[in-house]
Amino acid sequence: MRLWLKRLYRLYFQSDPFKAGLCLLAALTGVSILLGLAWLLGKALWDLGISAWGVDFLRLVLGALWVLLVLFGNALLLVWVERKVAGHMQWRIGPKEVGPFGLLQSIADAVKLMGKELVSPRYVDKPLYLLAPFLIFMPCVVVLLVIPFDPHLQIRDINVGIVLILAFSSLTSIAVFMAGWGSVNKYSLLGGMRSISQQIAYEIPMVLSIVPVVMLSGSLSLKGIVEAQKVPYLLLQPVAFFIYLISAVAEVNRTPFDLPEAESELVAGYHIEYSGMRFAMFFLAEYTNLFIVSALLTTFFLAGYKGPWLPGWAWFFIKTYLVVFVIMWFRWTFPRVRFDQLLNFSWKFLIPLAMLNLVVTGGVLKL
Amino acid sequence: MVAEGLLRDLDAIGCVVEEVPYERKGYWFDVKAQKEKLPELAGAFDQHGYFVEEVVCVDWREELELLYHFNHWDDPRRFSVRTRVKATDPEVPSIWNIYPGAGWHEREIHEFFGVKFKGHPNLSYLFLHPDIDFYPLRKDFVPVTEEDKRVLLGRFPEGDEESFWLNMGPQHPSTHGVLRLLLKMKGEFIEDMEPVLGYMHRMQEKMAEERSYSQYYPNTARMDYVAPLAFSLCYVLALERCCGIEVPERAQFIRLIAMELNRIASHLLWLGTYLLDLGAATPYFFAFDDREQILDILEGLTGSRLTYCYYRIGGVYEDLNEGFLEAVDRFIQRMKRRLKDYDELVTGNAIFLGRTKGIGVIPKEVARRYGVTGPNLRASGVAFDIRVCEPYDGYRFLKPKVALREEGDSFARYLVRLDEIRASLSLLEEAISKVPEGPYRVEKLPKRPPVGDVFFATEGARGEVGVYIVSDGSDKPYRLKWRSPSFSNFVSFTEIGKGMLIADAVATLGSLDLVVPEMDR
Amino acid sequence: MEEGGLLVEAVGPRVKLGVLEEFLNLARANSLWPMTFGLACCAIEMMATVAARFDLARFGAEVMRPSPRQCDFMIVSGTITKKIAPVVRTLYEQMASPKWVVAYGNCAISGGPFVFEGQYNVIEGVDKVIPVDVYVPGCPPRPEALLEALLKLQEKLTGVRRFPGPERRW
Amino acid sequence: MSLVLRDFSFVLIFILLSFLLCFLVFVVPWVIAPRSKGVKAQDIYECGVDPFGSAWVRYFAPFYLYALIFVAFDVDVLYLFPVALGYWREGGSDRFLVLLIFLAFLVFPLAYAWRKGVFWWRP
Repeated sequence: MRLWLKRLYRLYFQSDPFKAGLCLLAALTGVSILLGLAWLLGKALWDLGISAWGVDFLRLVLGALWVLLVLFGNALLLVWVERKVAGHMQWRIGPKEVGPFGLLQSIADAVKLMGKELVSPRYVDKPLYLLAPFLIFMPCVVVLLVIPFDPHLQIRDINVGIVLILAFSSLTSIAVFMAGWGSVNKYSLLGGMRSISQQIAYEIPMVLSIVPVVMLSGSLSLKGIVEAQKVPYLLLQPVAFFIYLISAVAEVNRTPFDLPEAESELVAGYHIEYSGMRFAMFFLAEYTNLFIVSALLTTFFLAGYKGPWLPGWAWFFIKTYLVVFVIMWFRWTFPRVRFDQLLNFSWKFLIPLAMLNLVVTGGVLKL
Repeated sequence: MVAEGLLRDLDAIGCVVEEVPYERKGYWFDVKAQKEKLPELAGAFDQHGYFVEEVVCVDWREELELLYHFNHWDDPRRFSVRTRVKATDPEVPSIWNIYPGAGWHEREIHEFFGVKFKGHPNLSYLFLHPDIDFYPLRKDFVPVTEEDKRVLLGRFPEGDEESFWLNMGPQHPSTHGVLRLLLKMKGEFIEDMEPVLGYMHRMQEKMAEERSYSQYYPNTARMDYVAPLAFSLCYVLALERCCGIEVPERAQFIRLIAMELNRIASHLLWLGTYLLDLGAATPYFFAFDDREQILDILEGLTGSRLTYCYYRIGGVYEDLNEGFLEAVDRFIQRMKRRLKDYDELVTGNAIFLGRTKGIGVIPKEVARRYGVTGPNLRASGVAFDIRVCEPYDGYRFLKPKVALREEGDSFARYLVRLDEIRASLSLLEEAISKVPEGPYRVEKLPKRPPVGDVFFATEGARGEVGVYIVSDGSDKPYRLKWRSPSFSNFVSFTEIGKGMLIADAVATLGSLDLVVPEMDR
Repeated sequence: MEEGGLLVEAVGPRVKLGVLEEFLNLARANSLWPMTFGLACCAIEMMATVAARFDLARFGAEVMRPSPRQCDFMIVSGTITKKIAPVVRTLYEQMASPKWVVAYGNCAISGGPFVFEGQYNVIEGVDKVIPVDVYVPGCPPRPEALLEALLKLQEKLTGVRRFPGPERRW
Repeated sequence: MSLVLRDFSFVLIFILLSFLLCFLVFVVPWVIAPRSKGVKAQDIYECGVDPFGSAWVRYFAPFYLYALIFVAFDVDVLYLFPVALGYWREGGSDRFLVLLIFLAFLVFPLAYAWRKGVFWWRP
């Protein structure tokens, strides 16, 4: 163990990109071999003809593993990508010294946060304060359940997938508000208030921009929507696409809509009193939500996993991370909007526009 | 001219007005008045459109002398109004209801000298820590009386049912240092505010009295550390004016070049941090990268990156180094290209416009009453620039173009600063082509300045930097008072900031370009 | 632990394993998040260190957290006056441990150029208020000095220096 | 057991899973993280100074107005899904009328709120 640590030291400090690359490659190979074995096992069991319950159980176990992989893998990757993207947009390099190309940076962050004290201030409302990180994390896990990563890689194709996603993702705003209110801090209170108004304001245009998609595809299941897309709906519904994109950025609280945590106004907003892993949960949820809204955008408008030559999941991830990159690009380019501008932009512009779009779509389809 | 009309009025009030040599004193008229006549006098100045530059108190042991410096935008001939009060029971009528800006200076004087201003609504602690139980700038040890302590501890903020008090600062990302604002919030709106300064009060004025003129000099750079050369220049020029030293032309040009470079660096830093306040991170990195180019040039010239100690009484420390002028020229060409980038990235951005246009408007009248100067004033449509109104040093040979906007909002302040960068660039271009040959400093300097007082004002990156020095003929200043532009600019925010959204307050506060240690001194 | 007459308590973890601690320290060293807290002149150099030319991000330390709960070390970048001292102390106490302090600049070390006979407002050194881990002299120190301070802090944590020091230069 | 129940048993299990995971993640720092004590360590953070009064205050009205119109809206918007589901393939052009009626229900509260000045912020 000590020896292994010594090796890790050397890897960190006398960073040898080649060796580290080899290590990474080995790790990736290991993971893919494991996944392949699991798939083989599943296939064998399927061939043996196990009962539907057995299949479901297997699905559940593998699904849980997959969700964990996506959750943590994505967060670790996105933290690194964001810092790198930000760095390169700002004429600097970004994380570089920790591991090859700074790849181990997010792992170092995660481990560090693990070993950080959990401060719970004296006057907080304990139940709300403690429950908020749980609640913010929960929707992320559940929503991943219905996302079709590949024709064969969807944990459960629930036939009301969209409704499920909408229901659970609005839980985020409740969690944020709980955090803001429970912290008994004025800044976090302002953050929580902002968050809840913002999320409800942008949920409506979001829903209204999905309705045309449902109209076109005639399905509420995400897989059904992807299957129904002969051409990406981006071409048929460009307005809905942009409304969804804007609302998505607002839903995940990112610049230019990062008002609940607006650093220069509210210091850190709703998570101001959270430290260590509790704060990390908000962080994790932010990046997972970023992934989820991008994945949904891909599913609804960019034909999900469909694409030539490459396998489905590859297309899915390429498209999703492209959207993620665009959202990051927004973040490092735009200033923050003001709060009343943000709300009024939704109520006075996006919602009427979405309605108009809906009417036009309905009219074109029927008349 | 305005001054003549005023002089007639002053005669009518019954004050003794004496015309003094501007070249030696830094002001034109010396007005002696009884303290009872102060409000009437201030009213006369107000009628003629004067603004208060600063209020100074000098302790003459038996008596305290209060000095009000008035100046006019269109007729920049400075009036110095003096009144004397007994040191044992110093009480003067306050002029805060005529000049609210002066009211803030009065608060400062009350804390440091114990002068009571009759009729002032709030004389509580602004700069000092409550533990300091004497008046620090008095020559003798004078403890704070019980009664005065009560006044100083003053008001304790109380919220009502609808509103709450929120501390913004001292540790807050957008107060740029350790400024503290107590905001009375009603939801997202600011109902009232109570600033608390003095977290960076570093006793600059007390220190000046303890150290000799040259020992104190390096600390001038540590006040406004973003554009330190303005303060250094002001100090140096004030002493030169006092001693009547004529500086070689080459030194004047070198000073001008360094000063303008520093001004650009300061505006760039402001640009970066302002956009950061508005939530855009990237311009910060761009602006800092350009600023580094300037720092490289200035480092070659002065030897340090930030707190320069380059100007000397009677010239500069070192002659221009090799390749300096070429480097400046390269920088000018580069910066011209970069300004286009900023225009593309920031100026046309719809969100940026939405955040700044029409936000934090400083009307001319408010600017006058609070003594706002610098780019903030020029954004309100007043072409008042010390470099042009009272040309000093190299600015006697080269006139900068005054950037001017009428709107007075945050966006106008942004545009004025960008225009000032442009103006400075063209000024630099002209200057580097005209640097004359010759000595870069005076060889023989007088040992100590003569008895008397002197005022000098320069145009810093934030506004009018002024220094008032009273010399008693020794090697230490008897009294030294800084006029800090940030302080006057900031106090105007206490008026325009009321009723704002907190986000607008951040946008306005950022656009005022405050440097806290300069306010606190 | 008694520090400069002021009580600062640090309690170790409930379970402490040597290897685990080393591993954690390794991670901590590589993800030191500073607090957004500028005091005076040195804060400008601190900002310059984060900016493009010096790029603190290379060591994973560019995540400036304004809330003390979420950051790992505090850069005291300026003079400590009587008025700001309790604030600095409160912020330090409110940081989640493990936490470190870098005294950046002469003012934070000893009061710097603002100490003179009869001074009434400057506290001569931040270590009279909170414990300090790394001192960086200079008025103001250059950005490179802050990078060096970061490396020193890492060295303090891991016992290994990232770059060869002057004695090991090849 | 019906398909719906089986679907949602997945959801339930995932919820439990997420809670478990969160819990685990919070236990680890409790065990291995050092702790600090101080006079003000447990106090509410407000820029490093003592806060005035509690943060639980009566908050100002515009936020609640937004919340109210949202309630009016959200329920209605969700009913759009059934309308949209079979919109294209089934039924005649009278479906368009249904859609319009639904949207009218949405437009009225918005127009009313707009007219009443809910979207106009003032102190």
